[in-house]
Amino acid sequence: MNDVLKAKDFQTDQEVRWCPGCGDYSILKQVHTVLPQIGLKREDIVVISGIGCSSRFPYYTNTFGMHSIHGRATAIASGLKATRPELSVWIVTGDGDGLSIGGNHLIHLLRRNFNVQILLFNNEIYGLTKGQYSPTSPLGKVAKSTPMGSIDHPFNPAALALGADATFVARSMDRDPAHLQQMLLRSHQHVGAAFLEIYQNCNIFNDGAFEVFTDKGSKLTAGMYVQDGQPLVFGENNEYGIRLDGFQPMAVQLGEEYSKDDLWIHDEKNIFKAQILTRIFDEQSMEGHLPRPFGVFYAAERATYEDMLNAQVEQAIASRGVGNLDLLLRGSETWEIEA
Amino acid sequence: MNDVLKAKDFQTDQEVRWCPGCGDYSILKQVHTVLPQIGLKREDIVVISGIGCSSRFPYYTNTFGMHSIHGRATAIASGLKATRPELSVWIVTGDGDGLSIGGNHLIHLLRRNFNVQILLFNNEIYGLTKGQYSPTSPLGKVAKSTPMGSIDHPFNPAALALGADATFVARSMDRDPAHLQQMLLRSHQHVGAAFLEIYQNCNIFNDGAFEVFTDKGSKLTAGMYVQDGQPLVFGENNEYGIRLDGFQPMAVQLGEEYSKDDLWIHDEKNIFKAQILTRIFDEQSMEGHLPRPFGVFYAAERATYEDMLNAQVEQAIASRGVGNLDLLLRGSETWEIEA
Amino acid sequence: MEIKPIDHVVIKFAGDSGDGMQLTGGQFTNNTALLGADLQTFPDFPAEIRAPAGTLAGVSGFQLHFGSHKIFTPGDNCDVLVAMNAAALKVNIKNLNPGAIIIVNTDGFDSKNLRLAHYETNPLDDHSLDHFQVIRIDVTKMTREALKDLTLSTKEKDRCKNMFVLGFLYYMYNRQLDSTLRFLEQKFHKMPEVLEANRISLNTGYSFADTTEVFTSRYTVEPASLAPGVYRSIVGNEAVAMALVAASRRSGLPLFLGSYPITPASDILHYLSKYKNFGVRTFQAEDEIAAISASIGAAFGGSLAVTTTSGPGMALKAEAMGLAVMLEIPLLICNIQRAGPSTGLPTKTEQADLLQALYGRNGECPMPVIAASTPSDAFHATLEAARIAVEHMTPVILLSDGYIANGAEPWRFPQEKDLPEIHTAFAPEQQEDTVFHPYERNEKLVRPWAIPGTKGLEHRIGGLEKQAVTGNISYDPDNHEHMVKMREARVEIIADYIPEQAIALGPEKGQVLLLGWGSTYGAMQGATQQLLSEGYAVAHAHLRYIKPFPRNLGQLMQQFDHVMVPEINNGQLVKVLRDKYMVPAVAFNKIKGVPITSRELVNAVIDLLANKK
Amino acid sequence: MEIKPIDHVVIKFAGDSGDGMQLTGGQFTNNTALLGADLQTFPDFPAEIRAPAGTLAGVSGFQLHFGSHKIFTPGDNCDVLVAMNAAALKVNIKNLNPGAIIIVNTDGFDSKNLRLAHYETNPLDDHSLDHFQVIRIDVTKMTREALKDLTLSTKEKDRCKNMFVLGFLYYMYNRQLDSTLRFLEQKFHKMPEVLEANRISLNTGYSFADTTEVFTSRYTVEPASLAPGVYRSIVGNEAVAMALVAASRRSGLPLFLGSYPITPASDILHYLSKYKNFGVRTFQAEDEIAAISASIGAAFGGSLAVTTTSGPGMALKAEAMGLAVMLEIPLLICNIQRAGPSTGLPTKTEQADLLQALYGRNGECPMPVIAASTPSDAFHATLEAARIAVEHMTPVILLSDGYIANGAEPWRFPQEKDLPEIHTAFAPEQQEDTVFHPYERNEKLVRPWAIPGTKGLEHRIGGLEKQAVTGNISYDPDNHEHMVKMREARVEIIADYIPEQAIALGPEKGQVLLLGWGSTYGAMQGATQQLLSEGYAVAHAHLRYIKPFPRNLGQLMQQFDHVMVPEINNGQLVKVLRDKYMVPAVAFNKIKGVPITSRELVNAVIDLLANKK
Ligand SMILES: Cc1ncc(C[n+]2csc(CCOP(=O)(O)OP(=O)(O)O)c2C)c(N)n1
Ligand SMILES: Cc1ncc(C[n+]2csc(CCOP(=O)(O)OP(=O)(O)O)c2C)c(N)n1
Ligand code: SF4
Ligand code: SF4
Ligand SMILES: [Mg+2]
Ligand SMILES: [Mg+2]
Repeated sequence: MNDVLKAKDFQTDQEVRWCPGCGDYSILKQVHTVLPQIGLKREDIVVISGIGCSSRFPYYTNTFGMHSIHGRATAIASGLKATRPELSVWIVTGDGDGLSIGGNHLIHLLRRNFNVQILLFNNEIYGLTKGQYSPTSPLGKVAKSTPMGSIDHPFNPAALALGADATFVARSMDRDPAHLQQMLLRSHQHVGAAFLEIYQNCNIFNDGAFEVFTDKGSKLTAGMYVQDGQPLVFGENNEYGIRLDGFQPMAVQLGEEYSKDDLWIHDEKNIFKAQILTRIFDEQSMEGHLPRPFGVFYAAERATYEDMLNAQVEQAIASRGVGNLDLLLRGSETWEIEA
Repeated sequence: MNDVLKAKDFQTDQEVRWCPGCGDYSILKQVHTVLPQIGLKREDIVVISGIGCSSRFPYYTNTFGMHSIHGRATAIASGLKATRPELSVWIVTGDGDGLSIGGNHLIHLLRRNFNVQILLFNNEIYGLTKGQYSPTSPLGKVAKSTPMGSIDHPFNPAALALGADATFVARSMDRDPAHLQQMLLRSHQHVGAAFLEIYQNCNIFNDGAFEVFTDKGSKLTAGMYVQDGQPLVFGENNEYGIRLDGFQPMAVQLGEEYSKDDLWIHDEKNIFKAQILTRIFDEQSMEGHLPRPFGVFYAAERATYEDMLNAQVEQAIASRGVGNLDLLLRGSETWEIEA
Repeated sequence: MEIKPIDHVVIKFAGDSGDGMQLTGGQFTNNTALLGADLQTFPDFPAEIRAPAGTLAGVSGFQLHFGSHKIFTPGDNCDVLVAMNAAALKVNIKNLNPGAIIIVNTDGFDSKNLRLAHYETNPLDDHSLDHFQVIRIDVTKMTREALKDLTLSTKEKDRCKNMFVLGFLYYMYNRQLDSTLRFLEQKFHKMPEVLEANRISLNTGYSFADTTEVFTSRYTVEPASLAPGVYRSIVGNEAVAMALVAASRRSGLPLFLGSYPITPASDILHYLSKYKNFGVRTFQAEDEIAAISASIGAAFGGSLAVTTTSGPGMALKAEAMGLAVMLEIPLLICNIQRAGPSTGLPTKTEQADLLQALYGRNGECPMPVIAASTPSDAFHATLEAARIAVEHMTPVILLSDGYIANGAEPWRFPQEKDLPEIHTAFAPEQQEDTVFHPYERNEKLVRPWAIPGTKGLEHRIGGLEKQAVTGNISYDPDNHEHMVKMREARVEIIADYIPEQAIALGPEKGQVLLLGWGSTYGAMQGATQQLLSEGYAVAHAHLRYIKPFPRNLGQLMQQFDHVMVPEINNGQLVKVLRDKYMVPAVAFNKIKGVPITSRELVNAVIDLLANKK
Repeated sequence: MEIKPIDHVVIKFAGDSGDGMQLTGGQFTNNTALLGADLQTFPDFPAEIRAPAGTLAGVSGFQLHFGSHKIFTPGDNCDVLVAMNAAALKVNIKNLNPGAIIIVNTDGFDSKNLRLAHYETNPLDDHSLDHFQVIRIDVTKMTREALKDLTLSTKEKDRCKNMFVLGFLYYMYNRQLDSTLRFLEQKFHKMPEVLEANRISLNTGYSFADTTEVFTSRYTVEPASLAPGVYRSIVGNEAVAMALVAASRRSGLPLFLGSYPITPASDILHYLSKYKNFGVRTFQAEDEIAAISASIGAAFGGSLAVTTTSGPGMALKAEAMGLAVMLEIPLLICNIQRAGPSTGLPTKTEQADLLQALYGRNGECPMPVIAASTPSDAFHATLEAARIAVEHMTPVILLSDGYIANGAEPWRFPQEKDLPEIHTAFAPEQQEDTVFHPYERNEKLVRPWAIPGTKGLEHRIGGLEKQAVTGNISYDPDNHEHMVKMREARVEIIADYIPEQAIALGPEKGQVLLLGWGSTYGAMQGATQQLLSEGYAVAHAHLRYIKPFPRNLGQLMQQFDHVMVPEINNGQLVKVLRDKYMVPAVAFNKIKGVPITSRELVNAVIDLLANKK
């Protein structure tokens, strides 16, 4: 019976071929843990990926899957979801796959709001092609193709997604299984396109890119977990918080001067606040930087593309009847040649 | 002498082949008016376009020009600007060319911040291919390929540009020559990628799409011209204004309850405010909708790609000397075979 | 007045984009079809949406060829030209037969019009038209006069000029006005005054022709001996769209179209977007890559998936087409060719994407290629392409072109029940403990179509090389060679499931075989007919299947002393034939964005035989 | 101990990805080169970045072929295999010559390793290796033992295993250690203990070989009679990168590379990004379309513009390549081919993009195609491709492949002053009142390169069909045909500016001409040499110019009874030859992602002659 599916039921017989220590393993594990919880049958789930280390994901997940071509997973998923809305479609992509070559399909999928989950494994590097910088690599990044440091201002993926009118934008990371599971579930629950950026460590070509957010010592001050309806707090004992000075978010110490009541209360439904929240994106080396937020930044309701598409089909049938091919072939004007 | 160039010096001998009444004529005229004012020689200006009605622009402008392929003008301009930073590069694109097929190159150009001008002629339709809806067409738009109305949630181009970390975002329209000229000048003055969306009437396939903003009767209440450092006011006699209620922009009547001092003061440098401003994007048919803003929404300084690229080249030469080809060919290890 | 029966005639309606020539031509065509004449039409749009009035670039034309025998093409040159202005005359004069009738609207020859058409002197006055029969009418003036009692604006009245001309031609060709009156009633039933104006103009044109003295005789064309049955007029793009719906019905698969607009393919998207009550889902993607990718997704999900485009868009789809080849899923890629390279001449026709279709992908990436040859054949070719895609689990390329897409001909349309069935079978559910092998093949070398949602068939596929049978990734060298050859064999075996190549016209053996594909069909038929009548042993064979070729093709060519391959390109099919069959086939090429004419072919064949003697 | 001179030997170093086999092979190669032997190498990377240790997928290999005569390939089969673990043995055993020496690290054959390599029984014990000479060494243990006094971690010590093996081989082949000691010093001068560990391991391996009794003799290879001069080792991708810099220097044009990473082309981007002090500007674009588009922009601006990619990326560039053809601007498109179709086998080699290069674009879209045949030839071919691009104002496709890209050979590198000059001339300034005609042509049919910033040359070009001379948009049918033929003629005329096709080896007339292109060069040379020595009248000709072909190619083929075309694809060049010259050339194809071997070719030729008799 399906209701007793376990994480291991989602494993395949294929050898997992990521580098030992790669953050992809943890993400795979959390997805395998979450899939049984969403209560769907294996055959009703489809994982579609592009090309990249991350994009090998489908081979390791015992559902339907397609390891497609570089950057096009989003477009392929759109066609599948448009025609098979009842399937649960998960897109797995990388920062190169999803934001470099596949950037356009991503933003178009977001505005169209297909009801899919987009897991963007952001390791700030091209893993599979052995270490070129990516559209999320920080300025100055020394990588294979940038021996003097990258000069490309990086994308802020969450801000870009909001700019493209995404209805759900969240961020998590490989090294926080519980949070990641929660975010995966939330992504699945969202009706519409769920954009989930997952920080993922590439220990071969970009080791430690997110160390400040995952390292025990620094994670609680470098990062900040946001929750709907709750004030923005961070620090080992939640001793700091974020306050808005006008529109400017500022870190404050709780205690004498400020209390939780002075803090910014997170509101997932507020696009204006979400736009500011995603802009808390300081270089971690910067003096006085703000903590990087994790969690659901924005979640809004909007009709999905496939629902509207299918409604039009139904409406057309309702108003004009199921198409009659003979009438169509006949057209509006005919004449007869007699024998 | 070049300092006496006139608008007509920028006309070419080619017959202009837009439909009579097309908004493209006015934009062409304003560009021809502005070009002499920027004080550059004709040969130092390059206009690069993609494909679409709007993209015929280069043929009508007596500078260097390239009418390229669909969606790629931004990418072509990037290569030109990277190698010839001294040229003034103007990109002309449409809502289909720039936001549909060319969306990815556009957002990447914006984040990289090449010092170019992007004039996006938004007519909310595919003109050249005779009337399909575009990524900016409103939901429900009945067009050639959407007989039952479009189901694609449209892009908000200014919001998308900000999401892509554009350094300059502005909006103008074909029917307001003075404003358009001013925006063209500002776009040119901006050092970095200037994204200028221009509402343009396609009188053949989408006539009147922006009528409320251009029609004498409605323009001053449906639209709002923003200016740096000034309060947001609108109405025939500037009798209304925009106030921020928390993060929520609201229209108010000036007079008894509110004065100009209560209003939102526009600040081009504030990304948070700009993000809200670009979100004032209500359907004009909506009850109580806010006026559509025009003007410069955001203008920030950030190093341009070409400057950083050329700095690296210079630095490499400074630190390693001009490359010695013989040494390069020789490599690090050689051996000799004696005669 | 005498009524002269004529065998066939080519009429060109030409005027400014705003003059309504497409509508006029269409009405005259319908009227002709109802008489039972055979016909072919071809519209000739300006590249610009609305070029400024009066310019050469703004001329819009509609050519009609009809007759009492089989008509193969819209006609090489014209017997009658309607020229609404000077530019229309200028553009078309070089395609007139000697002695042709030119009906001119004299109002379109004022000094401004002459200047815009780059005429130095007025051709109506300078004797340059002396070899033609010129009928001058001030259509504008007469229309305005006829409508003077109506309250419409002058602009609105002027829009009725075309009806005046149509009435005039109806008289000339001894026609009834009913079909057009019915059409006007339908079109303008909500605008009674406009309806009235059009009616009056039509009648005025007719009566004017009757009372004026320009004619010595009227003309009539006998019905052609077409096969009995009910006919309609069909343009190629509509035929493709309907065939896709038919394929969906005959296969039981829902139709999905992922497309990005591009001339001259866009109309297929437009038609299909109207067929939602047939369960058709159209998706206007952000570009061609997304369009084909979405179609791949839909095909994976079990739809009859299609993507439509033209040359430049086809180029963009190349990488994804490779994925479809690896995935071995059914997918139809329709390329409505236009003149290239690059943006080229987007509104003109060409057949220059054949080699792209065959070879334009990385690696060894074979795919069946099917070509439509006429507007009505586009229906059958498309249906066949869909059949092959589904029954052989393969992406298939359908080639049409601008000439077929916009050209029209009478069509004895089929009935649903007479259309071939397309056999579809999704792989059935499986027990959890059985291992499913997505790349196990049947006797056709076809793998199962295992769609998501089917229990026990969970599997993962992709663009990496796959192990035979299991479909798992494989880097094994021998397996790779096996799979490369298997993909080729999969396509080649289709030759067992298609008809042998037939001779369309002419003997089975002889001097010259005209071997072609695509929209040269009509010209080749015409030329062959003429050459046969002149005693040459010439035959015409036309390929619907270009990959794989029919099994007997090599043999068939060997029955002729010469093989000539006419193409609207610089020689593409001919390359493939020469390579594959080592036959010294010769090319006949015309690369002018316009169709090859029968006359050109007749001359080419006569030259060939003269030189070879 | 006796020192046996040997003629040539093939050694394969194989181990886990982490075992440092590439470095070991590279060191042995350098050492061999310094002795003056000729050699060829080929690395064989796993497809995964770091497949789990011990797995078959994780095996990394480096093959070296060296000898005292001219060496053409990295060797068909191996004489010596170093297998650091069971998987390395499993993967390579089928490519060993009978009686080959296998040096195994016994520690790599524990039960876990055996399981991961899918061995049921231990091949070291089950007599399956009885036909080989197996030398068993517990390298891990001996290395650890030798380093026991150092404070490094075990992991760090284990990393020195490869030096132990290298020392062992140095002894076996009677070598000096100096070159590697120098290398270690350079590499680890900041980590003295690591340096020490490596030194000790190297020496220990050497002494162990000296003291152990496994050898009956040591081997030595005499220097090959290579042309005198200074040599270096060169891999194909570096050769391409350096040639681009050289072309930039010899043309006086700044180099611009627009590229998107893709295996096996990425290294060219990596190399060039390091050459900034040569004024090289590299741009890692968002995708392949942006990469070529940026290059088009740079070319328009007057740079020597290049884009590099592999098959799938090439497919994506097709549309923009068409634009470049229309614009008639210099542009170099380098396709480092890999095994397809689709994603295929990204780390394996293939020559299957030739037809894509020739025909993979919409419309009639001709472009010169140049092919590199060896790592060092990649330098000269690239320089020549750049020359043609600039001097003929045309996009040019350069084809290389994974085998050339990563393979190495000794190279008597040229000096800058001896390289050909590339003649560049930008159109000069013009008076404002003179009309500039961007499509006026010189005797080479070449239009002027008129770059922005030049007074009086303002002009507009694009992808629409252009009027001859003026470059204005033209819809004229005759002009279109003229321009289509002109674009073809522009490419064909290049045949006047390239050398005639020469025979690389063998007689000018004979039984069989082996005609090839690309990376089959070495195998073809080797096969021809052997066949000649066996008395066959066989010759080898290798094409650098595939579009246009050299003028004398047809004639040259006619001097032979048979033409055989070996290709690592399903038959592509052979198609073009058969079509163009009507020669019944036969194909020899291998599509296994690996090179063709000399032996296979020898057999194929002998078979051909036997069957034809
Ligand atoms: C069309 C095409 N271009 C380029 C490549 C090469 N390529 C494969 S994956 C990749 C980028 C991988 O980066 P990312 O998406 O961040 O994935 P990661 O490996 O880091 O998980 C590239 C450039 C390709 N396979 N196809
Ligand atoms: C690769 C490619 N795909 C499609 C087309 C067809 N096409 C030309 S312009 C255009 C869209 C035009 O819309 P827009 O950019 O909004 O320009 P407008 O005509 O409205 O000014 C399309 C789809 C093309 N020329 N090339
Ligand atoms: S290269 Fe990086 S991202 Fe790829 S598998 Fe290895 S560690 Fe993971
Ligand atoms: S179709 Fe529309 S956008 Fe194009 S030229 Fe005509 S009016 Fe302008
Ligand atoms: Mg990545
Ligand atoms: Mg538009």
